[in-house]
Amino acid sequence: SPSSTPSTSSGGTVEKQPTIGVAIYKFEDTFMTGVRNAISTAAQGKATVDIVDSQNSQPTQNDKVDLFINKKVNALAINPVDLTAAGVIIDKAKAANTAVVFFNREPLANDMKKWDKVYYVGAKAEESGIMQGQILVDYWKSHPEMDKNKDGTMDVVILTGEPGHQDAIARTKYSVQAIQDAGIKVNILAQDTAMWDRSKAQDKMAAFLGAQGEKIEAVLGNNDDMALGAIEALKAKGYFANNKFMPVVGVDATAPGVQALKDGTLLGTVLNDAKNQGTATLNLAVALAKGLTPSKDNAGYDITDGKYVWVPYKKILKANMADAQ
Amino acid sequence: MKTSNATNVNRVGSFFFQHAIYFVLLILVLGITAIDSSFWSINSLHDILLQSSTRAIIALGAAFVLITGGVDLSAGRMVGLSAVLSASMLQIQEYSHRFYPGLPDLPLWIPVLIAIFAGLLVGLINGVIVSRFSVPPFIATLGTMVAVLGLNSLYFDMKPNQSQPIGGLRPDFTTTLGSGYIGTGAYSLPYIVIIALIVAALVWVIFNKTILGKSMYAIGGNIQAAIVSGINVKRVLLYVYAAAGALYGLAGVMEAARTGGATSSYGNMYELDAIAACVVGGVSTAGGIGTVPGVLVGVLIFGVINYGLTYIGVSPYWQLIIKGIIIIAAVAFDIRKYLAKK
Amino acid sequence: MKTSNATNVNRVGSFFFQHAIYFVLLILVLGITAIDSSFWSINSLHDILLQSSTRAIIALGAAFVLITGGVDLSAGRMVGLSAVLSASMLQIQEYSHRFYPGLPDLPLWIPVLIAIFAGLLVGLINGVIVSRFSVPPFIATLGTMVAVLGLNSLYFDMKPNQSQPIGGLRPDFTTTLGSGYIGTGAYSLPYIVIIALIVAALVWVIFNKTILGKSMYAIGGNIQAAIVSGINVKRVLLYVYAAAGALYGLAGVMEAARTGGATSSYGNMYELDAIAACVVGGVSTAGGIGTVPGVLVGVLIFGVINYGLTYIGVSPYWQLIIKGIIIIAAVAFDIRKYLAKK
Amino acid sequence: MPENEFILEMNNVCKDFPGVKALDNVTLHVRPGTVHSLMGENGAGKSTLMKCLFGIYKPDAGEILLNGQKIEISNSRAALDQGISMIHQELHPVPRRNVMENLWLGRFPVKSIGPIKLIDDKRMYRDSVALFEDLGMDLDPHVLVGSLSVSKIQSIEIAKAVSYQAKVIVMDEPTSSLTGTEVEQLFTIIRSLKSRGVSIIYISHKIEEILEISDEVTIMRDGKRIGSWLASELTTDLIISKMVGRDLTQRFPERHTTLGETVLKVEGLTSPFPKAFKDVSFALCQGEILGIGGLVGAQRTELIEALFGLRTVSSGKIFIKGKQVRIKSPMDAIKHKIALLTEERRATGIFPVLSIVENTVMANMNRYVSPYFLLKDQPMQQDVQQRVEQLHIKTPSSKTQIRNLSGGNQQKVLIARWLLTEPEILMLDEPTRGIDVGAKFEIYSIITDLVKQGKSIIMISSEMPELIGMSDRIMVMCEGRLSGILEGENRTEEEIMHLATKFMV
Ligand SMILES: Nc1ncnc2c1ncn2[C@@H]1O[C@H](COP(=O)(O)OP(=O)(O)OP(=O)(O)O)[C@@H](O)[C@H]1O
Ligand SMILES: Nc1ncnc2c1ncn2[C@@H]1O[C@H](COP(=O)(O)OP(=O)(O)OP(=O)(O)O)[C@@H](O)[C@H]1O
Ligand SMILES: OC[C@H]1O[C@@H](O)[C@H](O)[C@@H](O)[C@H]1O
Ligand SMILES: [Mg+2]
Ligand SMILES: [Mg+2]
Repeated sequence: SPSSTPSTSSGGTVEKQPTIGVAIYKFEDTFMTGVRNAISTAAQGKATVDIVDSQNSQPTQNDKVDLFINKKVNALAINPVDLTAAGVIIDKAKAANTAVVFFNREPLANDMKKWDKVYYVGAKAEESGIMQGQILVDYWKSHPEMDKNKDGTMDVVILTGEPGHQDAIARTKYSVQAIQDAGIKVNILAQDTAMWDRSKAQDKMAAFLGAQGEKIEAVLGNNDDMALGAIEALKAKGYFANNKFMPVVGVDATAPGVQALKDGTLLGTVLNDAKNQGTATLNLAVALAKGLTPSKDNAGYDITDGKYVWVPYKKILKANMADAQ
Repeated sequence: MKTSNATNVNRVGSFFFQHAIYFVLLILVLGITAIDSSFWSINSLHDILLQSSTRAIIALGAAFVLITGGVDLSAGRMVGLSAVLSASMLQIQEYSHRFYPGLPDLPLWIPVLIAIFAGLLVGLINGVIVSRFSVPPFIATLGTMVAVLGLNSLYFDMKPNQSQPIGGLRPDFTTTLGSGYIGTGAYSLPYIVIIALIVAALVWVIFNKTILGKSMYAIGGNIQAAIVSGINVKRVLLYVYAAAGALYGLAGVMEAARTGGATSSYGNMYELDAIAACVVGGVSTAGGIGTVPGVLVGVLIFGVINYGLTYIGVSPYWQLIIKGIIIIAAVAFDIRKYLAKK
Repeated sequence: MKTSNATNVNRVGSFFFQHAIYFVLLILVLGITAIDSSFWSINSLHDILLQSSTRAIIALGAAFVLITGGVDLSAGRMVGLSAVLSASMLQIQEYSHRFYPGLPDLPLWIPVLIAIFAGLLVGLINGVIVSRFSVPPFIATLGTMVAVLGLNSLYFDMKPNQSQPIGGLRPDFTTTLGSGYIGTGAYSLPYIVIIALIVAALVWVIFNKTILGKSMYAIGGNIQAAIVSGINVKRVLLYVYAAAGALYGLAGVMEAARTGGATSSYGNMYELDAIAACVVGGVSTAGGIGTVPGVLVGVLIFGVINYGLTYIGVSPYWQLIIKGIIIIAAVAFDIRKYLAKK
Repeated sequence: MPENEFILEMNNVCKDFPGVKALDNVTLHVRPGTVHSLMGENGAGKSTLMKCLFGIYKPDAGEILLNGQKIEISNSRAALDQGISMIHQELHPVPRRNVMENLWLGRFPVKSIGPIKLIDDKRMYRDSVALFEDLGMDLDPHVLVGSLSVSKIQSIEIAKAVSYQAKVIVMDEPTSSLTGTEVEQLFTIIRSLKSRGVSIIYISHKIEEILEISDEVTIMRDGKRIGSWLASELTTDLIISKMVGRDLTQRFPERHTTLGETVLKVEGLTSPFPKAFKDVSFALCQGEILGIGGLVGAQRTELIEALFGLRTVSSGKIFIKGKQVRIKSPMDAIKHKIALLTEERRATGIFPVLSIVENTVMANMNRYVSPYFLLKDQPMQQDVQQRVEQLHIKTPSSKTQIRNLSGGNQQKVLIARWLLTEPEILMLDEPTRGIDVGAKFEIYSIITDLVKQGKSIIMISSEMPELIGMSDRIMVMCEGRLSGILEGENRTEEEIMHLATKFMV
């Protein structure tokens, strides 16, 4: 899009609240809703936020970015649908001289280097997978009966998110790797996508149970919804009653997930810290909108390598359930 | 001699084409069993029936509309709406993130009826748009599909819930409409299968033994002739879309109960599965043709595909490809019986 | 006096109904401008045109099929397929995660043509299924929709890519078919708008000035008439689905260029948008009716809704509700002109 | 090449449909430059035979020779290419396209721009105008076909079939919806085609027409060929007895009218549309048959559709048995015991994919509702079976889809539908169009029986002998207005024609 003149008019004498254009990759996403709510909360009294839904479509997100630029927002906060698309968005932002904070999905390093007014706030996707794996490793070590067939190999089934989704890929890969890294062999009995969806996960798990039956020793869900669907299918086959247990792990620490921890059905989950991701994103964007260079002082978070704010994941078990609320 | 032989061959062929979908189902089951013989078990049957129950109810709703020559794209989103509605009113008191923090325990049937009623209401709106404003069903229901998602999202996003998945559902709810069953072990029959069977029986009666049913087939067969025959086309369409809506509503409630939770994205794209099941089961997208047993077999075919392919461990991508091919092949076979003999 | 007045009123009314969608478009633009006057600008027009270009191409593809009385659900997944195909062959050499690590820089047109050809091929398959096996278009294209996603996912999941989004696209590609334009500033015309206009002109010629086009309308209007008039219905349908496929293929390439990347989920659900735009633009889902200008206006209406509602800051959930209502209302108005006066 | 005795020979053609032997060893030999008529009752297999010739059906057995050469006709294109064209019994217009596009469908004229072939609109227009002029038809090539009357659409089909320059033209009931003058026009066309050596296969139920235009006649019954005769050897009675298999002594059943009180009174009925009916007043007595005559376009159909609640009226009153009623929909009309057999069987009559049973009970389901709101199948089947027998509906079973019946039998099912509602006032719009003589007599008998039972009939017909033979009074319309009511002795064809053109300028 051809450059419009940089917005100088709003500077002036009166301190006007800056406008931040925020694009979420998909409103229906539970976790991103948490981030979105955190952004709105953090913006109170500081900035006007214009939050839009990219409907899980990168082209749509690009359209929204064009619109923000046309509306002359003071900074952009973008949760990319595809991390590779960041390059084009940075080009657009640069042409309009509007700073951009990416969050939740990390653009490639090359793209981040394209311009100095580009920042990133997020968690390291692989971390969540690693933590899921570690939860199972700990349980394996403290509960030898988990190795039902005593072959020293963990026989797992995995319910993956949408095919091609970065979180799904990272979680699948790194959870298995973390278990192996702890010296435990992993045998994947079955793996299938349940599209992040609770009801699909329930159906898939029923089929896994039909085919694998007692061979299954653990269930890895790429998120809590699917872990909970698996738990329902397990319940139908008599699990979680009469001392019949199955270790199931998820990610997100959603409210129903935490309830399941409390009930003793979900073994563990990983908290993706929505509140801090949202707040950090907004703070950085506000600083940039005011023409400042973000720092611990004006944004409240440590900046790594001059461009990154890392918000850590957290393992959640029944014991530290309260941390997730 | 020769003629009689030829006729026999013909008769076998004709019998085959008349019952093509049953053969498709049989071949699928046998094929999967050939790959993994453990598939052939009461347990698999049980699981498949269980997974097909809500789908059958949605497909029967879709069949109502298809038989009148319409199509209903809003089905999935209505399922989502009623799942969220019922779940939001049926949480245990101890749950930390209740949708309505102060709400006392309601009698089970109240939220269930509200949710079904919501489906019925949206269905009625569809019916009004189609029958009073003459908007083609594809567009009318595309519009409500989009609008219902918006509405449901607004509701789901209300404070204090703010789009968090609704969990902590009451055990009486999840049992009655979800995991409960009568009988024991392999010989148990889940409540939701029973519900689906009752619904199917009722729908069969409506389709075959009521004026409403006959009128539906008439409208789908030739709407002008239906008008001339004194059929109250507008009212029939209203009833049809409302009935379909109520069925989606019921299915949504059952999905919430079965999975023990709900989000606004529940039911997404179920309409396509439902329509596919109907058409595979011999319902014509042009209207006027379709039977309840056909729809049920259509649903079962998809049940077997989904369960069976996962059972034998086909990769998800290949599952998609195989599913696509089976949809087409099943209908290509089945359609033979309608093709005007040339 | 009185009669002549009445006739005038009638004439105004009839003119209004004949051009209802243009008024819908106008009212939308004026309404949004009334709420935020800054919307009324060359920049907004520019953005809306830009955003409508690929959609227009997809909608024109959908129109081919709709006019013959069919429907094409596979459009979106074909867009995804060709986006991934073209992107996978058009990465810069320095990119760290190349899809084909060793691949030299190909002339731009080779991957572009391969991607368009892939769309054409899938379209041909649709055409064969519909015309040779008499599978209803809804089911035929539902099948390919599912299967194409499976295929695309398999390709996208190949080593070393393993379902990583494809990025690092060559600047010549992203410029020519993406961000490039002629002219300067507000008076620039992006290449993709020009491409869309050329495509629209070509499609207009096909629809109105070729045997293929006229035959399409005849098939959609009364297939029996087409058959007894000696039209090769099967061949026409083959061409139609293939042409539609090629257009989706082109649109997929443009989406990749425009966003500078691609994943297998590109294009998801675009078919519904495209069909909605067509129908809002006066194309009949029953076949036989539809014009290129109508389709373009339909696309623009959605362009204005999507852009305008976001522009004036309507919340996404309310946007869904409003969008649903506008879809229905626009068609309810437009349909008046066809309703037989009795 | 020596001229063959027969331009077309169809030998031993057989065709089975599920449950029906539609063609059983049928042979048809047509001489060049002649009109060869095909006659037979409804369902005799005439259309099926022609569809085999035109590549719509594939015969199960038999051969087709054109000019002595055996030919294969796998589809309509092949038939057209071999020089065979056809006017179909069921019209096949593309309503949303204009006249000339319908006319040249499948063979549009093109002009080449380099390698690209574009349609030559100008030539298409010129050719259309020339063709219509040649055939003496008054049609605008640019008008949408959907806005035309059935008779105009029929004319287009005729023009189209003629324009293929075919050697054999099949005409399957071409006159069923033409006016008298249009029929004369068609005959002129046929004669000139003959003189150019073209052969016509002509199907009609109108015996006068057959005798007037044919050189030879082949008669079929129950899928079999009964025989072929020179037209000059045949008489009406002979044809009827060959067709029906027995003698039919009268064309119209005997009856003695006893008129009762007035059941229907219409006062000043006017349509809101300027070209439609205006200020129509008439009365109908119990036990009366009121014929409505007029030219096509006289708004007769519109008038009775308005009485049936299918069209709006802007002013006027309707009284039934002295009480004013409002009829806003067919439901209201049926409640007042009015029935309407519509003119266009396919568009507004049959439910093609539904069974004969369903088609028959559709207007009258209330009658079969049990106390539990469920429909009772048994009485439904029985009633339908009874009607099937009473009306001699030719079908393998009452569960057959109606679309598989011949045109005439479909019409009988529709009559059965309305009889089942036990109407007091039965309105029939061209009730015998496309009906064979035998069945016509049956329908006339049904009508006479009904009036005997004290019912009243309104009958639109374009066949003047039928109007005169059946009606007690004949009401004639012209351009939407009532131009006169004929009673007693002055009911002559001349008088009807006179009134039918009364307001024309
Ligand atoms: N497609 C079909 N499927 C099954 N039966 C058919 C089909 N077409 C025709 N028939 C049957 O074949 C027989 C002959 O029908 P056909 O239409 O040739 O009669 P016809 O002599 O043209 O009668 P009409 O004068 O009423 O037009 C009828 O019994 C009819 O029911
Ligand atoms: N002036 C006209 N020009 C063209 N079409 C007309 C005209 N008047 C009526 N029509 C159309 O012609 C058709 C036949 O008209 P209408 O039904 O009134 O004639 P009718 O007297 O009932 O003739 P029929 O003997 O065919 O029943 C209708 O569809 C009507 O819309
Ligand atoms: O894209 C949707 C997914 O996004 C993930 O980040 C999240 O953990 C999942 O629960 C699911 O919401
Ligand atoms: Mg016939
Ligand atoms: Mg008429």
